[in-house]
Amino acid sequence: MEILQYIFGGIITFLLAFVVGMTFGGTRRKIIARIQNRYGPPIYQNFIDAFKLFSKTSAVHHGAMHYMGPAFLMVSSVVSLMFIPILRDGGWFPNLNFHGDLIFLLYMMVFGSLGMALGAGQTGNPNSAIGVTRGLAQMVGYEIPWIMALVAMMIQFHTTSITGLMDVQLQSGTWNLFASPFAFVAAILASLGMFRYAPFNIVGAPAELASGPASENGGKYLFTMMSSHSVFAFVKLTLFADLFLGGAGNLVELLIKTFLLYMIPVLYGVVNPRYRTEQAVRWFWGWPTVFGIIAIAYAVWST
Amino acid sequence: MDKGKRFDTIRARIKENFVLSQDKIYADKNRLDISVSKQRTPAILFFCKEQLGFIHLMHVGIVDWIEDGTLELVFMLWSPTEKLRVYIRTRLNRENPVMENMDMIWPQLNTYEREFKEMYGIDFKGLIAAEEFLLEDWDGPPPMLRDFDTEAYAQEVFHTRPGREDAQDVREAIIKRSQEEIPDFAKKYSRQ
Amino acid sequence: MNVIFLILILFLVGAIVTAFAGKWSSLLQDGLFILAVTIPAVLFFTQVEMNQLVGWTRGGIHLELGLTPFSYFFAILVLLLGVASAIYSVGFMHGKARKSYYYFNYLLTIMAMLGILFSRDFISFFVFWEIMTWASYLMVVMNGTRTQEIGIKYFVFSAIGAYAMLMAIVLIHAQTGNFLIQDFIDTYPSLAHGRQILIPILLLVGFSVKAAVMPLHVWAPGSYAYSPMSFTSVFSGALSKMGIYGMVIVFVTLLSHLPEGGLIRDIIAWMGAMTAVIATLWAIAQDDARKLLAYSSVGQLGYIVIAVAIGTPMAMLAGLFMAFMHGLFKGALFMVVGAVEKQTGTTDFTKVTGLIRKMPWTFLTALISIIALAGIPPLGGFIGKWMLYESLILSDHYLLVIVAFFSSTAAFLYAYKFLFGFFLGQEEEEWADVKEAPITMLIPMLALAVGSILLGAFPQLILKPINNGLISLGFSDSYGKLWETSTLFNEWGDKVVLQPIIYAIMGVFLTTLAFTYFRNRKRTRYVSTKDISTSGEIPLAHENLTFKENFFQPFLRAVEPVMKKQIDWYYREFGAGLEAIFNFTRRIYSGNGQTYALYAVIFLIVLLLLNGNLFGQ
Amino acid sequence: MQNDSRSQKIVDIIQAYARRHSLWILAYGTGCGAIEIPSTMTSRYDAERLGVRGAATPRQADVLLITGYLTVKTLKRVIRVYEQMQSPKYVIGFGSCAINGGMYWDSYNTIKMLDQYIPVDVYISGCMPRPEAVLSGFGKLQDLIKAGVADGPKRYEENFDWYRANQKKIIKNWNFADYNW
Repeated sequence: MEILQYIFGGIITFLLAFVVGMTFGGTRRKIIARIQNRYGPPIYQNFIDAFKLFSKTSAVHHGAMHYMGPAFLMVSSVVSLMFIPILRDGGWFPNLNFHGDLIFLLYMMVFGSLGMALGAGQTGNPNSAIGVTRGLAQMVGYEIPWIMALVAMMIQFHTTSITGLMDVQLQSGTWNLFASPFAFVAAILASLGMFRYAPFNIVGAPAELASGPASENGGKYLFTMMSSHSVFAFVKLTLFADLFLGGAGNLVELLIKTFLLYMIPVLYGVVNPRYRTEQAVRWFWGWPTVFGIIAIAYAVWST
Repeated sequence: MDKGKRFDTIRARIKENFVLSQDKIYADKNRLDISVSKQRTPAILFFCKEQLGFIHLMHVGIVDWIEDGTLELVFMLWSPTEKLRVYIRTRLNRENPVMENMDMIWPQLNTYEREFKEMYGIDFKGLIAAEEFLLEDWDGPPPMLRDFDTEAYAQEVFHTRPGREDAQDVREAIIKRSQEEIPDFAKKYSRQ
Repeated sequence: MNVIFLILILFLVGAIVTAFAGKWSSLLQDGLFILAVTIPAVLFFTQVEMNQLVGWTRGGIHLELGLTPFSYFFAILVLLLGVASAIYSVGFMHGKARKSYYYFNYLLTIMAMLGILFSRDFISFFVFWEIMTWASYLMVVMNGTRTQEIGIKYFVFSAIGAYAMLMAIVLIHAQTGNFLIQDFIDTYPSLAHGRQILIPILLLVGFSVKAAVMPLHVWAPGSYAYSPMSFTSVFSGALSKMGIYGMVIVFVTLLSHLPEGGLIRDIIAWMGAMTAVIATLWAIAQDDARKLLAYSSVGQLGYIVIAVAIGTPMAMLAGLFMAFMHGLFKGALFMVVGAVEKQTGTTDFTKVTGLIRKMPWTFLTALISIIALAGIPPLGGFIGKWMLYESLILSDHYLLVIVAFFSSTAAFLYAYKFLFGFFLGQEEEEWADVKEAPITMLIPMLALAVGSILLGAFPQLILKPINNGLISLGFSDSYGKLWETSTLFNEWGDKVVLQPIIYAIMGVFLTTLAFTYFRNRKRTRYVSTKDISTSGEIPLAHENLTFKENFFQPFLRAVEPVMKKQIDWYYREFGAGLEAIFNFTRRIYSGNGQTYALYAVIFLIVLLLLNGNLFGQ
Repeated sequence: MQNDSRSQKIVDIIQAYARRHSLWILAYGTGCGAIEIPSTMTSRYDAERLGVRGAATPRQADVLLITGYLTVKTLKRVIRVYEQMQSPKYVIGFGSCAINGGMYWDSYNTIKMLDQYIPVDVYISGCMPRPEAVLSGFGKLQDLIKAGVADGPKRYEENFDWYRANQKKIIKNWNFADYNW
């Protein structure tokens, strides 16, 4: 029975993540349009796009890995989702492993990129491979400040689990945003790279690379990738809310917090052009890493 | 030095070495026109480039003299030191246009030669280039020759959408509407 | 006769018989070769008893052989890889020259490694160590390519290690009066402080050479890359672990008694970390699969060194677990390279492309092993990485975590390059007729890959022997506490339960795969890799658009400052500097009487000037 | 496409809605009409509010925009791109050149009737059509999708031999793989 409960809860969580991620994506398109002095598509435009992609009636494949690439991506998103406490007290959204471990999560979150990279490689499109090399390089860039922020939190609060960090915030009554501000800054700067919006949209780079790894994928593959990206956006936002903003007691609180967090990469992105790959990598090894080091020093000093 | 004099010395130097069928100086247009046989063309191009300093190949023109039965190639050279131009004209037999490959003198001649080969059917002996350049999938006659009827070809090969038969000449329609006469110089372009 | 002797003698006899059997029949030779590895392996797992010592005394020197739980763990790795690679070798060496030479050296190497693990005294340890070095040296130069450069490098560094070790053994004998390892460990705490520091350092130098720790790693990339691939899987997978074996013993039994032990450990851990980073970056820059894996081996050994140098129980478990995993996946990966080399004749990424449809099983092996290498859950590689990070954080090595994590993330780059280089990308006409590798090569490869999956789900299979070994070295028992239910724990009480994760991953993966596969199944058509959206352009048959040259150029540009000079450069400069000094000294002895007279005068003047200081009051 | 069962009908309605409000265009910009696309997409006319959005590659696109004249050489690429697109897919011919050859009516190398070679759903007349006309063209396409008559791939499939014969008539050197359905 417990298994059934988990599966049912997992499906509900997935649907929530899907809907929220898609809506946020649509909001982003609307915001970008308004900043560019356009009317913009409706907020639900992403649902229409997704359903259209789903209802495409034909597809091509280049071999077995072409099927597996989107599947790997989905694994990464969904399993990460299962590991993150959505609300402070479970409720309708149970976790597979309520002691979600941050290091496990780190690896789970990069798993998708690598799997998708394999799928993109099989298509034989040179643009895909170029996009993949850029994406992996950028990943090495932003993982450094990100792991620094996480290590700082682990040192400061003596736990490596997300729920542990949430409990710490609940007990002390302050958000980690204030308890370890430098870690928050480093993590947020790293998140700019994680979201891959401008100026770090070097992977897709529509005008240069014809959407990079996705260039041979249409219809059902693109639908899978799009849903997975939406879920993943929700995962990242919820993770940030859990780590730094004390998690959420109910859905409204969660939506407000995640939306505010989401605005940081979005608004940073709309006013920026695109970096070159090595510029992006070095950007992450500049100030974000400095903040990461300060965060670790602060954590060591404060314990 | 006077421009005319400089042209004279250049012409004299060319004449020392080559037999020219025709030569003329257009000092006002800043150019020297010489005509040579096609056998001498590579040599004179080389001479102009190496000895006279006309190191820049500006353009290669081609004229289809259908009335004379010849194709005329015009090599336009420029000397950046003298600031003068030399046009070297040579005529090929239109029925069987054959010439030596000359892209070792200027590498960019290769591009011109490929184009002439496709568009005018000139056979450059020893030209090394890919089969197709501008025209892909073409097996008709060289389309830029004047005796190639492009309209008839288009009618034959491509589907024509019905409804264009009564298409009017825009110029005539406008004139008819505004009750004017077609000027004489324009009449030869008219469809009627 | 004792079974330990029997095993060693079987190997030796097997080596000689196999080498000569080639004269009669190639098939007989292959059969004998496999038997010569498997029979001792079976004997080892069925007959050898733990902690049973056999020894004899000749000329006042007492020698002992025996098996401890700790060496038992390494013996599992050696024999597993040894048998797998032996079966693979039969396929790999089929139709190649100098088969007898190869088989002979292969068996000698395995024997020497087992001998090292059996040795309970320093003399036999050293003798087996040298046999191992020599046999592997002969393998390195076997191909005859770049023998001078590669072979001499390996030889010189092995010699440095061996001399250091020999010196330590002489010192030990001077202290204890015999060569028994256990005696030395017992008397170590009562030694003079200078000796207490000197002996472990000399031993560590000897072991670091084999474990390819940073300043001593120069030999490794070349030697791994240029020996036959079937041997390299043992070379990199098992032989390099002999260095780890020795290091762990030194760390645990000797350095833990020293007040300065922590410092030495930290230095070695940082050396390991630098090895991991630099070797990973160099691996990314390689265009040859063999060299890529060779650098990657050095880098992975770097993690293991970090872990064993930190030396908390969890780090030790992590290091040894990673050592085992590294044997499995790197062995399989070198086998993959060997298979590709055998079927296509080259290992250059820029030449070979699009083999996935030609060699699907080889690709599957490579995929699983690469996922394990990258440390991605749910495969075994992740468990080692998880324990490494947790133990580093718990033992306050914060910067080491960052460095280790950096090189682990950068490892994705070469991991992807490896898979993409051989198997993905556009198919090339030249490789249209490539066939899958023969079955004798596939089975060991796939077996090792299955091992990687198995250890991801049931790490206790190998954590239990590791734990037993560590207990025998004097660690407290952490097995019962930590590993009973496939749950990863740390001391703060955070945990990862492995099996539900695996089910979840498999469930989501299969669901999504089924969706992408069955949705519009009938209207999904296969198109070749030439049929891609390249602005409507049609690549002709001879045009291959696969992106291979300067693969990670943007990343390498970003890390350019670190990679300007290889370590080789420092050694070369050091050599050049020495030469200059020698040149200068040679000039002093000019052979001219007047010059010598001048020296004498200068000496006297200096003497007079310093008179007051030297001989004065 | 239309099925008897009631639930299928609802799905069809939603599908048609999604398809007509999410048109990802692949602008094949060889002709002069390509310059009208940016002004259609950007602030002044903002086609994105109708769900029209640029796609990077044929695999992702729904609408193929042929912006102007097609020579034999570019037609070859257009056919290839069209066949690489995933159905349901639509084609918009753009400007008088695509309709009847326009000013290239007597050129030896320019096709005059696009719909002889690939199925075209909507033509937008003009030389060049202004962005308003382009938007109205998209509106027309949306109407056609709603009415269920924008079935280019189906027509292409049914009359495949006829289309192929026409294509092969002018593309002599046929060197790409035959379409397999």
